[in-house]
Amino acid sequence: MRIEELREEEFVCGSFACAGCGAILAVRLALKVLGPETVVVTTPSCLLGVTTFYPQLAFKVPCVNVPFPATAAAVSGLVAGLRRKGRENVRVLGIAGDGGTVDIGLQALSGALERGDRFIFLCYDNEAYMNTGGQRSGSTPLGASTATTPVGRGAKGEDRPKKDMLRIVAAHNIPYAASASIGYPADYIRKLEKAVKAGGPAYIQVLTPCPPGWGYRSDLTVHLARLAVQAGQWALAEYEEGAWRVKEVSNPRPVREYWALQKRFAHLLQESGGEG
Amino acid sequence: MRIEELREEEFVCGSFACAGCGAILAVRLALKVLGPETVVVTTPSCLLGVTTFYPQLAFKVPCVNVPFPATAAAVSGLVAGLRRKGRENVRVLGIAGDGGTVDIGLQALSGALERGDRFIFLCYDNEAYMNTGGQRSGSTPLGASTATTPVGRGAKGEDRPKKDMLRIVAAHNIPYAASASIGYPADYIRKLEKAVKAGGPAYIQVLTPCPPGWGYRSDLTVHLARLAVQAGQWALAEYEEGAWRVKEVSNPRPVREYWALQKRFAHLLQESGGEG
Amino acid sequence: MIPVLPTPHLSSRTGAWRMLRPVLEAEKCNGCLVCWLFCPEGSIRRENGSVSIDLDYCKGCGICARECPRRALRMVEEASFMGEGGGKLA
Amino acid sequence: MIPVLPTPHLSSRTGAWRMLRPVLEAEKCNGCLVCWLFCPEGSIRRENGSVSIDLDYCKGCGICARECPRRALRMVEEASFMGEGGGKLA
Amino acid sequence: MLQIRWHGRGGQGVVAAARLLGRAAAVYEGRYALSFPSFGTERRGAPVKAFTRLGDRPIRDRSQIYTPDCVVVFDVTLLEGGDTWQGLRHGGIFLLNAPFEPHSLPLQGVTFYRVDVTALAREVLGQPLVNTAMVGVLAGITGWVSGEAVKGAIFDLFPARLAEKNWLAAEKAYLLGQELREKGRRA
Amino acid sequence: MLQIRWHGRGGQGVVAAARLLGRAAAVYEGRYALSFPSFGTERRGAPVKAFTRLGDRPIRDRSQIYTPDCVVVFDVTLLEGGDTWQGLRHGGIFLLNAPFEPHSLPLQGVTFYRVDVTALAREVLGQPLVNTAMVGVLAGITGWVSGEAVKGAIFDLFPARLAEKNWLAAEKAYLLGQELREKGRRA
Amino acid sequence: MRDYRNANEAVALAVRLARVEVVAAYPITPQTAIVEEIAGQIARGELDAEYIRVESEHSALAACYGAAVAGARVFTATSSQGLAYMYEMLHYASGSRVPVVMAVVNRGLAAPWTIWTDHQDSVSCRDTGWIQLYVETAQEALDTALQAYRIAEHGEVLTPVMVCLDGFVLSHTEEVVEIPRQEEVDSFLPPYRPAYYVDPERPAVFAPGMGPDLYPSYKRSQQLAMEKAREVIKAVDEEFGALFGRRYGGLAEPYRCEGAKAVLVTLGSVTSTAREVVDRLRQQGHAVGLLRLRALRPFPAQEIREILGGAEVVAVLDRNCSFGLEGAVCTEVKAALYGLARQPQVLGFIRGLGGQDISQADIEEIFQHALSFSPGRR
Amino acid sequence: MRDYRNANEAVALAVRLARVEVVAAYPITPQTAIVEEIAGQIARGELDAEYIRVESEHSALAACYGAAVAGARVFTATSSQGLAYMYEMLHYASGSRVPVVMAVVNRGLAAPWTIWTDHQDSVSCRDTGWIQLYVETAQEALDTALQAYRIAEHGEVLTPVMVCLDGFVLSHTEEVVEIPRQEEVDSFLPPYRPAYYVDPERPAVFAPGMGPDLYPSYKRSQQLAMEKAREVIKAVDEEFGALFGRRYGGLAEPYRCEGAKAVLVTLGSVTSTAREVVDRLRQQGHAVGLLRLRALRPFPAQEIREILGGAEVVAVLDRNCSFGLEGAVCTEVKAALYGLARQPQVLGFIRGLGGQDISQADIEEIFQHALSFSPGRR
Ligand SMILES: Cc1ncc(C[n+]2csc(CCOP(=O)(O)OP(=O)(O)O)c2C)c(N)n1
Ligand SMILES: Cc1ncc(C[n+]2csc(CCOP(=O)(O)OP(=O)(O)O)c2C)c(N)n1
Ligand code: SF4
Ligand code: SF4
Ligand code: SF4
Ligand code: SF4
Ligand code: SF4
Ligand code: SF4
Ligand SMILES: [Mg+2]
Ligand SMILES: [Mg+2]
Repeated sequence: MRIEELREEEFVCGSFACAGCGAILAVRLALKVLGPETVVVTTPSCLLGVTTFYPQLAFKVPCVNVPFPATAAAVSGLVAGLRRKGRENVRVLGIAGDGGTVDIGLQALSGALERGDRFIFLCYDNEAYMNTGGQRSGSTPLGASTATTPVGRGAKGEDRPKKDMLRIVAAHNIPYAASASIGYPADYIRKLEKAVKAGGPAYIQVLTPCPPGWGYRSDLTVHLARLAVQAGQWALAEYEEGAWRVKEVSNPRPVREYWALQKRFAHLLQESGGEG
Repeated sequence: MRIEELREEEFVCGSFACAGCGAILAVRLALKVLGPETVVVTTPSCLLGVTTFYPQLAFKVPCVNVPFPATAAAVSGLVAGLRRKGRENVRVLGIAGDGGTVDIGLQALSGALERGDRFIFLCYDNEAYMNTGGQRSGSTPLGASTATTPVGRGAKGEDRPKKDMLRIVAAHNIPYAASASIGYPADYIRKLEKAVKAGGPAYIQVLTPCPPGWGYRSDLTVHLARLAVQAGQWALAEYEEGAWRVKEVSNPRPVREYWALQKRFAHLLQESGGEG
Repeated sequence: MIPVLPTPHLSSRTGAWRMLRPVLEAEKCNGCLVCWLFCPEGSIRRENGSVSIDLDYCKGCGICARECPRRALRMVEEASFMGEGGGKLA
Repeated sequence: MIPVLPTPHLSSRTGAWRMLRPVLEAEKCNGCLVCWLFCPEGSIRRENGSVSIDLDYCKGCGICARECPRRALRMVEEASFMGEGGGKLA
Repeated sequence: MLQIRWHGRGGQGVVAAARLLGRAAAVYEGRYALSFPSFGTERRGAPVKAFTRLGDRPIRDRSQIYTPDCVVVFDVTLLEGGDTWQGLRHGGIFLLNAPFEPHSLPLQGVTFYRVDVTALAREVLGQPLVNTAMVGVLAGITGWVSGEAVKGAIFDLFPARLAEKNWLAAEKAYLLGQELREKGRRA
Repeated sequence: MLQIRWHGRGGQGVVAAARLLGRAAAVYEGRYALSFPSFGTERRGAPVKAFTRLGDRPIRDRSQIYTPDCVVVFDVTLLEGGDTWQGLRHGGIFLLNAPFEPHSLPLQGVTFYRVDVTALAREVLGQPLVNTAMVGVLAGITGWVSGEAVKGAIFDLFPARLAEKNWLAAEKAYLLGQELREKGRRA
Repeated sequence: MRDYRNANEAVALAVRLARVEVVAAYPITPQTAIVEEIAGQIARGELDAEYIRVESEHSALAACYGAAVAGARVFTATSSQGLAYMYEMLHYASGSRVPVVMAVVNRGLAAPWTIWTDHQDSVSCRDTGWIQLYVETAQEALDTALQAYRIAEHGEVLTPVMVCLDGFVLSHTEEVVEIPRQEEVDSFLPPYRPAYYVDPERPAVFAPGMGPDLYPSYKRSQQLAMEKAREVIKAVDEEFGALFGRRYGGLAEPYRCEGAKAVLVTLGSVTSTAREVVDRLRQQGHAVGLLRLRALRPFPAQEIREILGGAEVVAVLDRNCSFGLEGAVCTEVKAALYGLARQPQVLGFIRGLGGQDISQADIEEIFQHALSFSPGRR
Repeated sequence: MRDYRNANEAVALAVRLARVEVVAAYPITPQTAIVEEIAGQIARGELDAEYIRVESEHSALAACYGAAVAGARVFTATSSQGLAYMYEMLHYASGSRVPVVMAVVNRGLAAPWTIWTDHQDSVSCRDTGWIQLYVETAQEALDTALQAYRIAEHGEVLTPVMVCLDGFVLSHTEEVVEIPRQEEVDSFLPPYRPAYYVDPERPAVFAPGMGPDLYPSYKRSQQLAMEKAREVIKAVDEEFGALFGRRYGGLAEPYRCEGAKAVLVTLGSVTSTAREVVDRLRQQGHAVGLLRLRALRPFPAQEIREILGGAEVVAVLDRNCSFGLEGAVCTEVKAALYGLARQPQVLGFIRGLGGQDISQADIEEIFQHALSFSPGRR
């Protein structure tokens, strides 16, 4: 699907997301690919907060909100219910943030993947719990400073590497799993299309920078989403029919360039004197 | 460690396990390797039921029972508490059945693995919820008949492949993860020793046949644990420093030989007329 | 009362949050749609060969301006659009 | 009353569950300890060069007998150890 | 109301026996019954109990059975537990499956029956599965339910092929029981 | 008791301002205060409110503030929301940060002050971060807390280097406020 | 059809007769047999439903929720720890007004671990917004499960229902059960026709966020739905009675309370045993009676006042404890009787925790104790 | 030291002063700041503790449990959905008798979603066996968190404690707080010396399974521990008062109840506002008073009888609803007053759900309504 082929219609508009929110962009694009015959299942996170808090309801498709640990289980139920009601044509799109996917929502997701139903699970990864103000999640990258992994005497931000959720998901042997970035929209859209066509569960984890959470000016969102890939901090990977494919980065950048634009990494640069 | 070098002392004895229980044998051997300075953390499962129900308490080491979804989280707490109290020498051994590991305990385990603490998590895999009478779990192999995946008109037992928990765990990039079988005790013991020496979380998933659950005579337990490997139904794998190693099977057997000994697979043989 | 509410239902135009306003220099625009693609709010309308900006929900994030390959968009202080003595926002 | 109870605490000898009893033919045994290794109950005692069976907690599963490479163990009906008119189990 | 306690081992089918008797009375004789296990998880080989209450009116007492009118023991080795005779009421029946007479059971004021049901089951079923036959013997000895009722219940609870075999065993046992009737040893 | 309502946008530091004022009074003048945000999640850019109560005795009313004595608006664009003046009590103060005079605010019976704090903040801090300066202006205009108290609170809440800069801005604003005192427009 | 079944089987039969469309449940003793039996029904082709093999109870209820908002009739069952683990979803389901029916096979909660019955699990969930019905027999378990769908799905109720049955004492005890015919059940229970379901033609947010302006009115409407449920429970029981000849007293069922000086209040299976004792004591000339609460929520305060108002002593048998206060039912009975001109003495008895047996003798002792407080005796 | 803090910060300070050794918690609005502040304290080297960054609340409490049985002093904090998600662990911790202290920042429960305060979350957990203390100010939050360790760790109590504080109204509201000095706190609160902890020298099973013979006695001992807690809470509050000059009334604190015809019963922060109203009404000559329940568990039934026994009308303000009955506190107050010779009229008012503001006017209206029931007025 080329850009021009994307639907003109917006399926999410008027949300309370911060200016420059990468997450809402990711959801906007996903719904453009999936179209109006879609039901969103989502959970406490920025997304729920900014799209489905009355009096500002921003979706144009049905949206089912469920508790934080429950997204994928509700997805399973919805898929079964729709099937039972003869409405399999309605696509079920589970959406959760990284916290709702790799931490508290992991078990339900694992169960749903295992059951093999047809649905798409979209994890928008802003690498922390943003709705609660930016605490670390399992998906926070090593070294990032967050509200619960602050920098201080002997504390250097997050001290554990980012959980490799894509590999964990792929280990469930589902038909399709991929990582994407809103900095690479064509790639992202192509992956969404593949997810739609997968015969079973499909998982996409999309990098969605967050201006207040990462500490940068709102216009840099797409730039950072691209830079993350170029600086080797985010791989554009695909797992299909048991095989991996990772997009080669044509124009690699030094990681410091990526760090330098974000407050959450500021201490990493200070440490080594801001050089190099 | 050779057989003769194993401790004479028994650390679990007099349990209410069924005659020929593979799980209790796996635990017995594990404790022989780990020794008396060990605390077991366990959860509802056959193990809890048969070792820590008053008036029959069968452990000789401390045992902390915790709710079903909580094993690994309690392990984390115990590790932190012991460290804080200057008693890091006490080894923490989390034990759960397959259900308590790959289903309801998965999330807590993922969290604990991610945190990188030093502990050993032993999943004894009898491929179903045995304590409740043999319902399918995520670890039930494809085709097995269980109480919740019965055989009937159009129903052919478990219709989803076994969850590949070892790969899921390995995707957490922990120092050591392995699968073992009580049919290969030397291999199992060696892996336990490696787990003890790992600098962080170590995971072992050991196949433990279950006479009533699988439907076979109690003396076949070790035989089946061996045959599973020989028939390609259970791999003896190891994940260490990012690399996989799988034990070659020197004397492969046809899978039907394995199935033929177990009621849970009886319908698979009937289907094709009992031949081959 | 069942907590099921028809959507969309928008009580406030989030354009009011905007502190910088994207302004198009139409002559520079070649209608490549990059801004349209990247606008988180879907506030850019495709027009044949060019684009226009719907300010109702544009929050002024500046992504469109930053990503426009032809620098056809500029971000301008919102206050400057209020006449002396204040005035309508959009 | 805090629900923390000293362990081990065994109220019943599970040997009473046994319906088959492992009987060693000592002359066949070479002390390889395979039975000892595989006994789920830890009911086999190592003895220099051979083994003995502690019937208190042996449930008669038969694994030892099946796994003994020298067929030095036989499983015998437990009832046959009750004298006519019954008698002690072990 | 009659109260029966069944003793066996996990895997021997005591719970099924308790149910079988209840069903026979309830469904095939229009009477009332309750049957229940000893409320625990039963591991194979471990001693287990089950209970049946029989009555002509709906049975409302749902508490445990402490003073049964009858105790049925599936296996002579269970006597070692020392609790099989507990609470058996004066004038009650103690029915034991055993290949030989056990000595010195501390029974008093009850009627004792020993039958080698295992041998019977082995003969008919090819396996020492005694539970249906035990119900048969009990029915035969006591007449608390008819053979026909037992047959009906067996055919309800087992798939056809198994049911036939089991009824064969149970019927044989029933007839044996009828012969034994009144031949119990007073203890 | 005095009640102040602060209007700003997510990211502008209204909550911090409300707190700063409270702290100045409570810690540095031995008086009492409560400060609280508008109880929601604030997204960057979205209009947000915060509140301060000041008093000479412990403050017990924990309900919302409906009729403030003073409204402080961080940014002229917020006037568009149309709710900044809601409930402002007769005789109260309306303090607006704006580079120009807005026309036709429906204010009645209150005193109106406009200050271009953004320009001041830009000058001193190099950024349009107005919150500490807004507290300064308000203190200067009203005398509700002393400049010293504001200074103390700023040094408590900011790391040293930032505190100094912020106090510079706030002090300047404070002095400006003192000048303006009594020069508010009656509306 | 006259059959011989335990309550677990009876519930599974009700699920089949109710033509449930989606089942999601997780095994736990002593509930497991329900789930197994349903799986068996599906495998044997007796029930045309989706069975979702979830990995936990939280997910079980979440899956039911998802299926319900898609418009399907749903069922789940659990017990004890499982109920506790789905607790977040309990509030969610009631707040969302989805008509889930759940069998709760009552069992005590850990720690210490028990697998035996008491009511701590469900009684502790009395504030979750679920209707709770406690049954006395396997027959009532079956019949109440059927009634539960009528109640839960009623347009002005739309509130989930727990059918609570004692572990082992009911779940594992076979007794005579009359199985209704499918046609009869069909005429009693029409298919579920939800007013709201997921439909891209009419996009809606299910369970949106709400501010302090709106939220309270939704909670109020939950409370009003419970009020409505009082009527509906009674009417449905009546209608069921008219069709099938079996009635259970609606919200609360008195037994020989006429002129009773001492009345025992019970929940669940112990009621049966207590009836036996009441009959004997009555025969012996003691003026005793029994009030079984069938519904704990909505709480039958009105019925309690009417039935117990005339008693001298009320003994409440609680199979639960609200630690730091007393048995929960005792508190609520007192509150219900509060303000009556003539107030019976209310005595609380906590019995039968973790499977402790409650014998006729135990109940008789309670009655004796209660009677000793009766002024006539003093 | 005189400081200006909100209750979240006050709790975090208490955690530091209590020298907590292991913290495991998960973020949730409006609790998050507590956890963040603790993480900050550790990062800044102000607190020497292990912070376990768990992946959920169920795990948070499980990790605390693990650390506690290892012998460490532990802390966690949560709110609303988080409390609901750890619910299984709540029963487990109290049943296991581990002295966890948890701050519960009160917030309503979904569905519908709210982030604002009410007491549904903690009140619904009244049957979990936890001690529950509700605080009125940030100062009390700090002081009560300190007291909580003394209470929870008391050898005859050994029961976990929830310190409940209203979301936003307390958690996000700064006010004057006096911070005690470390030495003073150290003398008030000695290190935790558990009688039972994991020790290979003395192997034990923590939380074993138990049959019907033993289980009830352990539950009984939980109830006895709660009885003991009544005393201990009062004594600790007294001792704290003697040392620090601040007392909170132990289990229940009356305010101007002398001769009051109408008394309002409250929990939490609304008490402050109500004091204001009581003073004004008293000034206007109305005989009104206030009873704040500091402890919901153990429930101060005795105190309620003593303090409210003389009133004509009791108005109970519930920030929760037990759907199908009424506000939970209202029920329990009635039950506590049951059987008194002269019974005040008890009126229930459910207010302030999901963050609904409770103004002075609202409270005054309640009083007016209550007074209209007072016989003197009729
Ligand atoms: C059981 C439970 N615990 C905690 C929360 C609080 N909570 C709501 S959103 C959120 C963070 C969400 O993080 P993520 O999933 O990464 O989404 P993001 O906010 O970053 O978009 C948390 C912790 C909750 N709602 N429920
Ligand atoms: C929250 C919760 N749900 C369900 C149960 C019931 N339960 C206890 S043990 C068990 C099965 C355990 O299976 P597994 O972990 O494989 O161990 P096994 O019994 O096979 O040894 C279940 C479902 C429980 N205790 N807690
Ligand atoms: S905090 Fe980040 S993720 Fe959340 S709405 Fe704002 S920009 Fe988006
Ligand atoms: S059921 Fe299986 S796993 Fe459980 S005790 Fe028996 S043999 Fe062991
Ligand atoms: S400024 Fe941001 S919101 Fe506005 S049109 Fe540009 S990209 Fe869209
Ligand atoms: S990105 Fe620039 S050139 Fe392309 S359409 Fe937008 S404004 Fe025009
Ligand atoms: S396995 Fe056989 S040979 Fe080896 S020690 Fe045992 S009895 Fe002896
Ligand atoms: S029969 Fe089984 S339990 Fe007994 S000694 Fe042999 S292996 Fe051990
Ligand atoms: Mg996130
Ligand atoms: Mg298992």
